[in-house]
Amino acid sequence: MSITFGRFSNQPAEFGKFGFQKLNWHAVIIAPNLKSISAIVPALRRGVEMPYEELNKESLLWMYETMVTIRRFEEQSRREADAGKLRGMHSSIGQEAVPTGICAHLNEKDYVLGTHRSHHHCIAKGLDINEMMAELLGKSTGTGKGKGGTMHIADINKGMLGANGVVGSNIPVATGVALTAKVKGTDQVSVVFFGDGASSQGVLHESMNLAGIWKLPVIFVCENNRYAEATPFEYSVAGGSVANRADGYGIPGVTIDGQSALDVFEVSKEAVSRARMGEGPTLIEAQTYRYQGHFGADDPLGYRSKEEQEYYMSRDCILMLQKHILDGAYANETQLAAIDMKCIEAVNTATEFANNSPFPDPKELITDVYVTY
Amino acid sequence: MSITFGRFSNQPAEFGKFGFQKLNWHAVIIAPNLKSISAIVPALRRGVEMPYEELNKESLLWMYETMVTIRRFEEQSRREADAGKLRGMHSSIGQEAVPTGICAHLNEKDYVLGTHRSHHHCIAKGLDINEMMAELLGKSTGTGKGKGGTMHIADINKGMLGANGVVGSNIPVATGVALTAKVKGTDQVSVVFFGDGASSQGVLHESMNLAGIWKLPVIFVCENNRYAEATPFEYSVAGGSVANRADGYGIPGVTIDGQSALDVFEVSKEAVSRARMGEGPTLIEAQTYRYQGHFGADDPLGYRSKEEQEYYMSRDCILMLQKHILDGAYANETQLAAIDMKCIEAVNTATEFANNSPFPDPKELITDVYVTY
Amino acid sequence: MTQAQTVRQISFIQAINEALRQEMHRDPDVIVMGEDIAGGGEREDFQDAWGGPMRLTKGLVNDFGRLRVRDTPISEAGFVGAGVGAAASGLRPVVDLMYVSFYGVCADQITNNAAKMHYMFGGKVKVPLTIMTGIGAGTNSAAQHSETLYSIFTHFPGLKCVVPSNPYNAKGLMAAAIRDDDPVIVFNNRQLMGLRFEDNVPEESYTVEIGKSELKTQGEDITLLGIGYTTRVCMEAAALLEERGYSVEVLDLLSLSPMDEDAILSSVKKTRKIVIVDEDYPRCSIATDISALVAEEAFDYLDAPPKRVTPPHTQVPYSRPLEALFVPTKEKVLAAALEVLE
Amino acid sequence: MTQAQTVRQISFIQAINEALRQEMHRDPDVIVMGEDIAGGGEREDFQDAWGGPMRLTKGLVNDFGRLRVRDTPISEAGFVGAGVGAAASGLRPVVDLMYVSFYGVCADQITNNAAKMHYMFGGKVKVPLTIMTGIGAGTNSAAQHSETLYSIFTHFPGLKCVVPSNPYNAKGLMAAAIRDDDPVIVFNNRQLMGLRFEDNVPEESYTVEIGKSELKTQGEDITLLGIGYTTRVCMEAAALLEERGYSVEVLDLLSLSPMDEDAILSSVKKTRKIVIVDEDYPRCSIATDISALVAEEAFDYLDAPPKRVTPPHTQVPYSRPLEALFVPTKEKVLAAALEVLE
Ligand SMILES: Cc1ncc(C[n+]2csc(CCOP(=O)(O)OP(=O)(O)O)c2C)c(N)n1
Ligand SMILES: Cc1ncc(C[n+]2csc(CCOP(=O)(O)OP(=O)(O)O)c2C)c(N)n1
Ligand SMILES: [Mg+2]
Ligand SMILES: [Mg+2]
Repeated sequence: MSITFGRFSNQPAEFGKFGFQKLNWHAVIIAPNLKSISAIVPALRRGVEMPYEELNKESLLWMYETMVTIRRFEEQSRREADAGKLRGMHSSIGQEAVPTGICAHLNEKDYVLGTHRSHHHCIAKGLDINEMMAELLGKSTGTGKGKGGTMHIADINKGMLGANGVVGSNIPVATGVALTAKVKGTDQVSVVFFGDGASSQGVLHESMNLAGIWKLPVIFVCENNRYAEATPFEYSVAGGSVANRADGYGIPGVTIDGQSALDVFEVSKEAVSRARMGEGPTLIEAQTYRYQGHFGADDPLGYRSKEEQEYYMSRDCILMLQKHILDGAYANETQLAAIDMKCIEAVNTATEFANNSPFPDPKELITDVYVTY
Repeated sequence: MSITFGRFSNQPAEFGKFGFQKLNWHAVIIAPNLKSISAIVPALRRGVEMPYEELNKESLLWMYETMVTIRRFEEQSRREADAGKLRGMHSSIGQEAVPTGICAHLNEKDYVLGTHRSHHHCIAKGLDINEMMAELLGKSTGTGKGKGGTMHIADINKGMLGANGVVGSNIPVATGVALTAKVKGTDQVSVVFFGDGASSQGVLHESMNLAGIWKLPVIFVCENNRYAEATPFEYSVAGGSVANRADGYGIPGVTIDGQSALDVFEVSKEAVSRARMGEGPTLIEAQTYRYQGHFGADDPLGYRSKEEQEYYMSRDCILMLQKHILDGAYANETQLAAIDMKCIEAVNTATEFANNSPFPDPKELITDVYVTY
Repeated sequence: MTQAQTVRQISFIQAINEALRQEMHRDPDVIVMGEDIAGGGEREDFQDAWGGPMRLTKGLVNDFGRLRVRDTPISEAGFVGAGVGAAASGLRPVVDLMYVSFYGVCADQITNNAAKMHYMFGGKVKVPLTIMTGIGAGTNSAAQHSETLYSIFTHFPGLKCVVPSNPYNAKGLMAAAIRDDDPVIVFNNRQLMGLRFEDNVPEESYTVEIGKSELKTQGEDITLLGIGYTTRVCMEAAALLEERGYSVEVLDLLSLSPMDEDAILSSVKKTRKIVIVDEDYPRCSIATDISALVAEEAFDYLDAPPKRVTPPHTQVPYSRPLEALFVPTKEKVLAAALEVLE
Repeated sequence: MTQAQTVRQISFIQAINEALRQEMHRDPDVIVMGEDIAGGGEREDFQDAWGGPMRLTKGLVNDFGRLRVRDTPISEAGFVGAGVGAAASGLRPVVDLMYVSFYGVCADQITNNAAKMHYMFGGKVKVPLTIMTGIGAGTNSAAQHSETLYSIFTHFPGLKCVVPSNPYNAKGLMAAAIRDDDPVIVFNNRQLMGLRFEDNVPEESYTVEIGKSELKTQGEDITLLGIGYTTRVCMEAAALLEERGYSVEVLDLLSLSPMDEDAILSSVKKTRKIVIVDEDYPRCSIATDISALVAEEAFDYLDAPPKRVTPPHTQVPYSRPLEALFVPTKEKVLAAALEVLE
């Protein structure tokens, strides 16, 4: 049995209306086989160094800035796509809280691996948005010299081991990254993001099994945004829960409100800490929502109702975090507005940088195929 | 949560000693999501026609004869292999009860799909042992004209859609066979056998998910014989139970004593009936044991103890069934001896048939590659 | 021929859609499955939400229902494998493998099961499975969504491989694939998908024979061999060559396995020169296959060595200027042809 | 050279085992994983129960422990993928893919990830992964356990493919593969596994350069090109040809990607005739690749068309008399060579 967590989630009573199971507020059900998930117990640090540990001003503002940067970056990348400068851009707008809450606990030596929809993972992991935007436009100054593009952004120096265009394909790769940490005896953590659709790929099962028997420091994060292209997860996921499947592998599975950056922060703190301490993998299913179409140009109203969309957008992760910050007086509106402005400027700079950068030299077509050949 | 079943199992108290979880006797724990598995309720027929329905004289003797035929066939095929007439023969000795108890409920229109270790599946499904032995020897009179061999025996007329040498590979194929039944609206059932090792393949997960959302009439039967080659299942199966994994897909999972033909018979009656009635898939984990090495020539004592072997062999499925038959006076020793003799003769006939059959004509090398080309 | 005889022009997508619909009408055993081929799962208010990622299956679910037009989860091994099993037990499934690169998660089902069951089981089991898949670069989709890869399937005995080049043969080959008793993979180039061609596409059902190529133009000086999209490129290059006074024969291969060896050889024996234009990777490919065939079987007829125009041995780049250098173009074909001719 | 200089003869299996052991000693980042490569899971009393399905890894777990010598569950996509991830993050994993046909369940990890990460990420990530896998028919193992398939991996840019033919180069190529910064697949023919050869195999560690072929014999009349097991077949056929008075050059290809094109071309330019002997399926294969190379690049030197000896376009049969017809033999090579020579 997996657990369901939602300390900060301000879900209204009708949360279950559109299919997601109702989360339990302010309570964690500890499953029998979960010896150490106990995210609500604050005394849990066990000496592990993490960039952000507590939900204090510093961490809240870092998350806020990160999420706003993602939002602004994605708005801009959509504009670039609409202007015909790239194709098939999978927008992460709406899902900002998930990687942000998790990456708050990761340092540059930790790894993140992503999917076709990974701009938010990259920004949360600290990648340079100038290089990212340049990559989107296929420029030589991009993270991958323009060779990878929107679906293949990576920066190994920042611990981002790549977005991946094949659904589910990065899950075992992330497991192998965790194996490196184990063999080398470091306390590095490997986090892999994947969608509700990806949960149907066999490699998830194979990787949970492998990570389970080898107790690897990997965190499997399912961003359940309710749809895989035009297919709702209620149709494609037998049994109705991705997190539940962890139980078959003897590993903890948690369902969280992915719109609450705070909940994501708390639960992933625990998962990251478990991983660092050598206690093995965790599966987190974060319930979230993508605002735009699957690849941008498509209209999602073909497969989901306006009412549903409005409902989810009413629980926007940035607005929720903003409210928490203001309510708790961690910052005032002027300060938040300054952050907003900073993010916009950063994205503007990135856009200018990318547009002004040159395309790769033709000879780049055949370089980087091999290290040596 | 999966259920554990063992009405007839005469396991001694130390059954858990070698790693298998202890089975519950004479009791079924009905899991919350199992609406219809209730194998101990005898009133369950719901008008479905099955070859054998009750544990009466007829069904018991059919099972006995089937199991003895398998045993004798396998002893002979080992001799043929030792004589150098074939290589890499995976013996099913010790595991006779599993396919026998299940196939008791199947007719020729139902399908069975197997693995590299499938002689017992084929015999239980009613294949001609002359043709099977000929196939082992690569003769033109074999089930596959000698082209498939020991790992690829099939007879579509008998509903055996093939053994398969790639571990796990037949699981989705069987799911597709069940799809045919669904689309055509027949009451056919598809049964796929696979090992504990195969449970780690992603296709099991994909197929359980698919069968779960489509409610397909497929039965996933894991013959957990404790080893995949030289790797014990306690090492390879995270969480320690294959059956438990069913729960993540919202389908029933049952663990049974695979040495008890009676338990297999009762539980699979229910699973087959569920499938026929359109109630969807079931996962059965049958705990069993292979007596010989993985492919025959290898010595299993490299990876398992003599004590363990002796323990499992002391619970031989044929001896257990024999005892039940004699205790219940369904037949006497003379009658069983007559069956034994009949089986030996049939195997002798098959051996002679196979050895006297011709090898395929050289032109067969390039026929049957396509239907037309 | 009068003005009244209008040509029925439909797009490549419509052509495939029409073939699917007609075959489903014709034979109740034909089913279609794949990711989002209807979309919306089974929710009443969202029937035919997508009509397939490439719109190939648009409208089918309305006509034939969810039993025969099945959205699948993202588990290619699972549902391609299910297609194999369904085919072996009495259906004629059409399975959509969105992009050919995804073969990687289901190759076992295609090459170990679909391709081998008939042989291993002594000819007693048939696998009338059709797989349709999208191929080709040129759409800014990078290394994992732009491959061609038909060469590796042609490598395997037991599989048939066809590559339509226009709406007419797309429709006819799809119908033929579905009716065929062997597993057939239909490779549809994504750059062709939206296009309309001049060809007349009859409304009624028809098949194009698997294993036959089509002579697009007859000529004396050189053979240009195209496959799918590159047939277009060959036609464009032929126009440029004819401007220069050469008489060009363009052969559209259409089927890779079985392959119309006779047509290739007789064209080459006539023109004595060949340029093979292919978008798949260059090593161990259909282009080397044809080059070897020509060299071995028409050696004495050749005035010049066979020549291949293919991408270099590199992954498909994302950046558009680089990607444009990857795909064969009419300029490259022209240059290669001139080299052979001169 | 004195009698005292004894030749160290070890089997192919021992040679690979030695390379693995030496590389693990040399570099703590080298790990080995696969099914039953130690066996016995992690149970104390059953250390090194199996030493690998082919005994390639015998004894390693005792020397290096379970952290670096890892039994895996049967989930090739999972553990080959883990190999990719481990390689990209600082280890040099050697992954055992028992039989090449099982590529089908993990092809995605090999061709979409291992092969492409370096390129897609702009050269900033390296994947020093070694995959070793068993190939070849002739062991009565039927269609799913007897394939060769190196052609389809050679097709993919980003992968390196090597095929040892004797214990000496098996050891040296394995060591080279492990030290290489790109993903390398080592294809070991199962018919060679148990054999000892006359070659001296030095005890100390050495590498055989990836991308280089070896000239086994020099000759003037014809080139026989072999790959792995078929190099043996070529040597046998060469002996038969020499009996008939021909001077034969046997080239052992060793690497398919990169391929030693120069050596092939210079040999052919000298002998003006070539027979390519390959056990992989005939279509879109390394044999067509070489045939095309020779035809295109040495056209003017050839006295006869290049000739291929390969199996027919069929699956591998189980029945021994049929299987014997599948694999190239010295008789078939002889016949082909005589056809070319006469
Ligand atoms: C193996 C594979 N199958 C299919 C696709 C096509 N595809 C790209 S994204 C996508 C949907 C993924 O859904 P999900 O995992 O929920 O992620 P989301 O798009 O919602 O972020 C599909 C089917 C693919 N890229 N890879
Ligand atoms: C995909 C794949 N990987 C590996 C193998 C090699 N292999 C053959 S049988 C076997 C063990 C299978 O174990 P299990 O599933 O428990 O079946 P059992 O042999 O015990 O009947 C392995 C690893 C294979 N045939 N296919
Ligand atoms: Mg999704
Ligand atoms: Mg087993």
